[in-house]
Amino acid sequence: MPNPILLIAVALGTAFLLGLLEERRRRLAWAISLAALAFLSWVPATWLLALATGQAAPVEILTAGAPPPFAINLRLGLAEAALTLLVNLTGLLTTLYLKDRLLDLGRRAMAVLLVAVMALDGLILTRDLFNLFVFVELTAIATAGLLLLSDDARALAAGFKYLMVAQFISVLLLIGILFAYHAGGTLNLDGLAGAPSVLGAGQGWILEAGGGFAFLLMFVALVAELKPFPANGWALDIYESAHPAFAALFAAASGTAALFAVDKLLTIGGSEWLGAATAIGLATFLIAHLCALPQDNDRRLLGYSSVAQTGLVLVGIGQRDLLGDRYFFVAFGLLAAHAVAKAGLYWLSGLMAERGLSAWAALRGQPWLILAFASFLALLTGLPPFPGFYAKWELIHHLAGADRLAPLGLILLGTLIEAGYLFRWFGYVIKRPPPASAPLPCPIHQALPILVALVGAWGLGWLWGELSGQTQLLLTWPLAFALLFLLLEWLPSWVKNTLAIAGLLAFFAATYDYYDPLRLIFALIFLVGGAIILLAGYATSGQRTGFYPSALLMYAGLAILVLAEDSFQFFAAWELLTIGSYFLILRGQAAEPHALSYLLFSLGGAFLLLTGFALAAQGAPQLALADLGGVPASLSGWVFVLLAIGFMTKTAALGLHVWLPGAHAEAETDVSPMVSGILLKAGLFGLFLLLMHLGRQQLYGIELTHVILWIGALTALFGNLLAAFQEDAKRLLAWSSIGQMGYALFGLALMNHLGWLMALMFVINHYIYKSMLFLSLGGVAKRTGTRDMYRMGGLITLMPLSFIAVLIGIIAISGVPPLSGFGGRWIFYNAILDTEARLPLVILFFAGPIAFLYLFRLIHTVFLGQLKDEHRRVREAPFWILLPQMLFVALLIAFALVPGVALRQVDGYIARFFPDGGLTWDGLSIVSHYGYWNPVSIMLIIGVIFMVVFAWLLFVNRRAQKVKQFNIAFAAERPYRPETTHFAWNFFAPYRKALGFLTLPLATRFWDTLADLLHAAGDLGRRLYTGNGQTYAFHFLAFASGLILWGLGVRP
Amino acid sequence: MPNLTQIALATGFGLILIGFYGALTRRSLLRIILAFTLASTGVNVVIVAIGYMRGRTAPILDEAVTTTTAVGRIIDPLPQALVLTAIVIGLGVTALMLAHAYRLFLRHGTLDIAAFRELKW
Amino acid sequence: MSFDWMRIPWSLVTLFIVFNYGLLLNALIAKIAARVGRRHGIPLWQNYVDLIKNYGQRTTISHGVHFYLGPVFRLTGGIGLLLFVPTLYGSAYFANLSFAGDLILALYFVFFGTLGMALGAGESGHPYAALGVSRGLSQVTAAELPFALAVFAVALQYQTLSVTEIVAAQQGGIHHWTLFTNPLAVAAAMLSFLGSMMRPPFDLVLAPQEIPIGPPTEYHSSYLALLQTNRAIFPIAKVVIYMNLFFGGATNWPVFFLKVFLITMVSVVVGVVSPRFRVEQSIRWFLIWAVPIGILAILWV
Amino acid sequence: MKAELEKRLVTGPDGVEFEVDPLRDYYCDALPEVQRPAYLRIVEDLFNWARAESIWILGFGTGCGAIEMRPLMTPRFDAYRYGIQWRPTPRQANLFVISGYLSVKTLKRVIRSYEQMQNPKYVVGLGSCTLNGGMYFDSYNTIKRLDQYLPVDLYITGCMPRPEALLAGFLELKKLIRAGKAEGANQYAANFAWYKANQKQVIHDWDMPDYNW
Repeated sequence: MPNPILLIAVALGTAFLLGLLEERRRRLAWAISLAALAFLSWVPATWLLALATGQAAPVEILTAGAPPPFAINLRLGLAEAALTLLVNLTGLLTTLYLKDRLLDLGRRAMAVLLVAVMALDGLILTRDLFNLFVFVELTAIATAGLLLLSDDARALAAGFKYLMVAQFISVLLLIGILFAYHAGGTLNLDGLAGAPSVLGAGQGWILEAGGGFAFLLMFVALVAELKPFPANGWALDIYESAHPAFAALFAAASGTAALFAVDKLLTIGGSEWLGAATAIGLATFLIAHLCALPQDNDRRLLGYSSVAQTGLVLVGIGQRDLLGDRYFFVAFGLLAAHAVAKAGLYWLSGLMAERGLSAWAALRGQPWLILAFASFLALLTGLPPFPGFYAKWELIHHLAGADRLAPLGLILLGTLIEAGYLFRWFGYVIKRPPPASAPLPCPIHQALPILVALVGAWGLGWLWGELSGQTQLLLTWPLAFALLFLLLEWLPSWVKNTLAIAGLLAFFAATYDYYDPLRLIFALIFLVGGAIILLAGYATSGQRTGFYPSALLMYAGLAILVLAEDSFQFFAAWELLTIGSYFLILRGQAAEPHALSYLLFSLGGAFLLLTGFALAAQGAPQLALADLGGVPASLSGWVFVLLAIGFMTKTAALGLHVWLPGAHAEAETDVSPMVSGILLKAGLFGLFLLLMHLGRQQLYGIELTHVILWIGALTALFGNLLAAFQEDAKRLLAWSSIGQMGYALFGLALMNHLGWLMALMFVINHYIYKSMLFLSLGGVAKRTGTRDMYRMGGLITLMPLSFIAVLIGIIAISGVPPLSGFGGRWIFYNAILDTEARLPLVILFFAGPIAFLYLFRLIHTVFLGQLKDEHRRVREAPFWILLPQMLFVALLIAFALVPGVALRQVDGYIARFFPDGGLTWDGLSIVSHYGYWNPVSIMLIIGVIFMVVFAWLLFVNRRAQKVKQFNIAFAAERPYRPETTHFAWNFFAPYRKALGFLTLPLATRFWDTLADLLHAAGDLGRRLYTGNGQTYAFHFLAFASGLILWGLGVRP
Repeated sequence: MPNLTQIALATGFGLILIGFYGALTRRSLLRIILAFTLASTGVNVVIVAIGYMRGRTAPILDEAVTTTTAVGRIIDPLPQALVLTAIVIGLGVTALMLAHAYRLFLRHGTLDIAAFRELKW
Repeated sequence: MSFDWMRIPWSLVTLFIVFNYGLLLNALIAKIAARVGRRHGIPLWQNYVDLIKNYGQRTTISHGVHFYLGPVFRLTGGIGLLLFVPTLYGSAYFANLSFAGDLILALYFVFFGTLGMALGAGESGHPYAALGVSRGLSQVTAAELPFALAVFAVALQYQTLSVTEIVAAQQGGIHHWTLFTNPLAVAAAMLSFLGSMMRPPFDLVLAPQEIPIGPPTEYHSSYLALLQTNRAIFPIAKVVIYMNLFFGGATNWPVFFLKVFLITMVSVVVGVVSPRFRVEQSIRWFLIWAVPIGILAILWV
Repeated sequence: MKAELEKRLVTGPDGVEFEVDPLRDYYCDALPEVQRPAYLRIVEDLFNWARAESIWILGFGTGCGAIEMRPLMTPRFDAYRYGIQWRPTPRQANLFVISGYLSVKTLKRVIRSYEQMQNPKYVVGLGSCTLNGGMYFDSYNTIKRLDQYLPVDLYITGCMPRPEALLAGFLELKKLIRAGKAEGANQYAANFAWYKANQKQVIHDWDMPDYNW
């Protein structure tokens, strides 16, 4: 095993060796420094492997041969090995990235780079305070020097501001160290920490005269290195102006080293300083994210993000007493995620010509860069399967266990804001027009670091999966299958489509016997239903890059969701399907803002779920879903509320519904049915589990299921009402989905046997007819080129199959007898006879007939009425879009005839929770406690009567003269033009006069003002950094004196 | 009569405060750099003052102070060593600040710190 | 499945009786309305004549498949509604095909005919047809609400959804009728009844002067004949539901004819003397007057 | 020809460009055929009886006679007694009453409405203006003999006959219908070309298909 001192020696040696080379042998100098850095990375790698596998123990390196108090000792434990590996690897890749720049500047720049890396390694390894000070100063000098690498002239000013603050830090640190030495008798960290060291100095040094004050000074100085709020103006200027490669090194490497320095310091400080560290970390985390919202310069935005992430790691460090042995897993998880992501993003930024966020749209030239960009963003926001996700899961659970709810809430709020501006940026990259400049230059020496970062990200994801003790997400079948498609992007789309459908069906067949009847229905809809909708994928030609990985990511999430046993699997699946569906929706033409609002609502809901599960788990790493009911009464009310709101964001209950119309309407033709028909059911599945285990809950005396009852009823009313006033066909369907989900929510909240059966009936029905309608209208929109209903009309003759699909769909939705919609209504009526909550029923009865309004409007304005000139040559929708529709028609009719097939087992299953009030299935008729219903005979009778009357009309009216669209009785001699004769625009004008006041967009206004407030806060916050070096210095002193005053208050 | 250590500490801290005051109020870069050198000198004085013990001599082992008797006769050698490194580092940082100030003056033609405010918000 | 085939001929008999009774009833009501306007009014058999004339028309035109099927849906809706509800209580012959479904089936089957007709009218391409349908649907949403509340109140009161059981519970004297046991529900139902019978206060859908006759503008000869057949059956079928739910049902035909006539007269009496509401006025009227009574009916049970 | 009726080139949503000819694409250009009465004599008599007993007049008043037709539906004359009632759409109307002078411009609309009525349909001319032009015999813009342009079944004389005369006229029409002699529609279909020639001779801006279904 190589002696760890080589880390310092080789770096320094090479730095001086470069001096010997002539000036012109630059390429050789660069090669030597690369080799040195490679060796420097190899050393900690071998140590890390050995330490991790237990073959070696942490080693002390005694410089000058004497034990600590008389000489400086360096330590190489597991933490130090990992951190030095991270630092040296970043250094290596940065040097590789800076090839051109270094070859211009010559060997002196390389030497400074090597010294910087050596200083950071030293900072990590040293156990001696003054040595710490020396390495801090070395880092400062190296950083100021390396800033000049940048070709941005403003880097000079940034460097000077940095040096000013560095001087302040060095003064405070030096005095702190001296007084610590004066009080503690030794400069060695272990000695001061009271660890049984040679001198045996007790823990009491801090109580010595000046010891506490000394520690305080050191604490202030080292925390200032971590760019805390408000003293981080200088850091942001460095991030904005420095060369992106150096910014990567600065963010990843020096951030890491500084954090570990603070961590070492806190070991000797006692636990009351942890609270201070957490507070500073949280403040920095939140305010930096807020200030990042209004940013448009990519590097400054990344600067704010890295400042915030460092704050988050500081919070992790602050919670070390709480985390115990999981501390290293959490802290290093957050740190590694931040370091790899930030380095990768800065390297990407190096490729960009302009600094605007939408300039990154040039990434679209290289699909693998898009994957890298997305991975880094997911890494930062802590989405599965990356380390941040596991780390945050542990952190939140420990915080919830110790009842520290404020930091928990603030962390999640900050992460949500971060997800907001990062994925807004991702939306720009995918959707905004790329800048006019040349396509992205991506030479090998700049592509390699990004590739290594990407591989590192996924590697860390896999590693953290192993270490987490939870299920290793990357090895679960669905997710692995989805990621496989990342590699198959070069295949034509029909091959991938076949593969995807086969995969879904195979997974369903394989896991068939794991499902209980309830989960079987949801699995059927998620997997087999998904496969049917994927059939529509054959209609698109070409490669369709990006569609299949995101679609299968969503289906993977859904597949794991149904099979989840414990809260971790459930939550991981929830986030996977959120991300997958976000990428899917984002593919829509004008879907960017809507996809973002969808993601933010879903992630907000997901974080509520996370808090709910954490509270329920009470400190345990995860909670089996089965014993969700075992939560103590004091907590169960809050757990119910949190989980319920989380699930209701996914089913777009009233107030949380603003994302749905845009997201479902703007998505692509075959994405809308997936998102609307399948994804909404994930929320319902969650609610089923919640109500199944937690049942009726009280909070401050309010019956929570009663509240959901009201929410369901109101959602049904407003969903249907607003659907009637939409001009865009797909928005009408989206609003209709909100209404239908309101019905399902109502059914669930009835908390009786038939209520749940009704909800399930709605789940199945809604999937079938909503997917069918979205597909058919997508086909119509594809053929007619518009989604506005008043522009279409008279398409029944040209698109008969689409008409049939829509006709069957609206008959089913409206609940008119022959089809399965009536079954849902019949069970609904029987269910409400059992409950005592009567008032919400009035709203639901009112919502029922309103469904007719938008249904008739949909089919009349699109298929009936006057055919427009430009649509006279419109062809029928593509075959592959029609096939799923016809399948759904068959399914609907079959489900209408024999609902027993789907509902009988589930009826028995629900009997376990609500024994009385079930249905009895004798023969073909279904009998409930109140009434009976015989679907087959209804269909038969209606069919017979219809045939008889039809035959009678045929007999009486054989030779009807087929006429065309203007052969109508028209008082003004003849109709003017088809557009003026087609009654479609503002179809329910009188209805709007009567009930228009109900359609005021209150919820949308509320959420918009909230977003504007956040932006205003961000804009106000960032005004703090005026750019004047002296102001930054003043901020630092204000921060230092504030902390010192606080410190004096704390010391007993 | 305050003893020598207190005087030294007082002057050290005084110099540090003067340095900070100068750095915060003066607009010219050179004056700021000068203020910082004052502060670091102050720190060095404090370092040396910390190690001082009454009635003891400098920690130089020569024929007057042999290795055996050194323990009783010399003051605490550690701060003496540290101050050397501190001075060297102070020199390095000051040199770098001067280089930055010079390049800034070449580019902007002014030494007023308020002039370099392109990087803000 | 145990289905005694004798039900079909007997239900055809019911259909025949109700059809003729419907035609005569409509003519009688038209004559009453005329006499209110001091006119002599149409002869009682006039509906028959109009029917035969329309069936006898030699030429028809068609705007498309669904236009052709519009009246078929409408008439199927009318006949179906009649047959799904037992006309006479207690008689094995005239229980029609009520085995297939209960009150909910009848409630929702009303919309079957409306939907089919609306689509047919829509395909005619005539803007007035679509305008009429949009007005009709808007009005129906408000008009149906009190009726739904009343039905729910009755279902709660008798703890059943099967029509025969509801009627059975109301036998034995007039004081057992829902009219007296649950007056609020009956009040709400009768207000909603006014809205659904296409008579003046709420007949904006077929407003003759404004939009020729609303949805059936483009229908003529045999289509119109089908619609006229339906107009004879459909109102009676709806009245039968009201009768069974609120007025104790009928055990024999004379009682049936009397009760149906009296219930229909309620809407006639109101209709003859009142002007026509605009759609938003009728919606507000229902929501302000009829719905509170319905809500009270539910809460009161 | 009006702008909206001219042929025009239109590009469909998929970029395909094609020509739209309103007269051909918006209107059905089939010609009417003669409709044979029902096979059995008895059935035709029944239908004729029903047609006689239920005459639905098209709400289309031309000239000064229209004012005479309104009182028919009032209590004093009450045409409902005879099964006569107004129908707002030509589709459902059987009887077209030309109630007075018929300007050429109105003739164009009358022809459209008449052709939208279903076979069998009857035309009754009121007053002398429909017989021989009446007092507008030398007017430049009225037509002089109605039956050159439409098959007329019955004339009711009087320079505007009073409602009683109208009722008498309708009773007379009932007899004609019951006798089966009111086959104006078939007559129109039989010598359709002749009628159309007369009409086109008078109506100069003829921008509609030959037979308006």
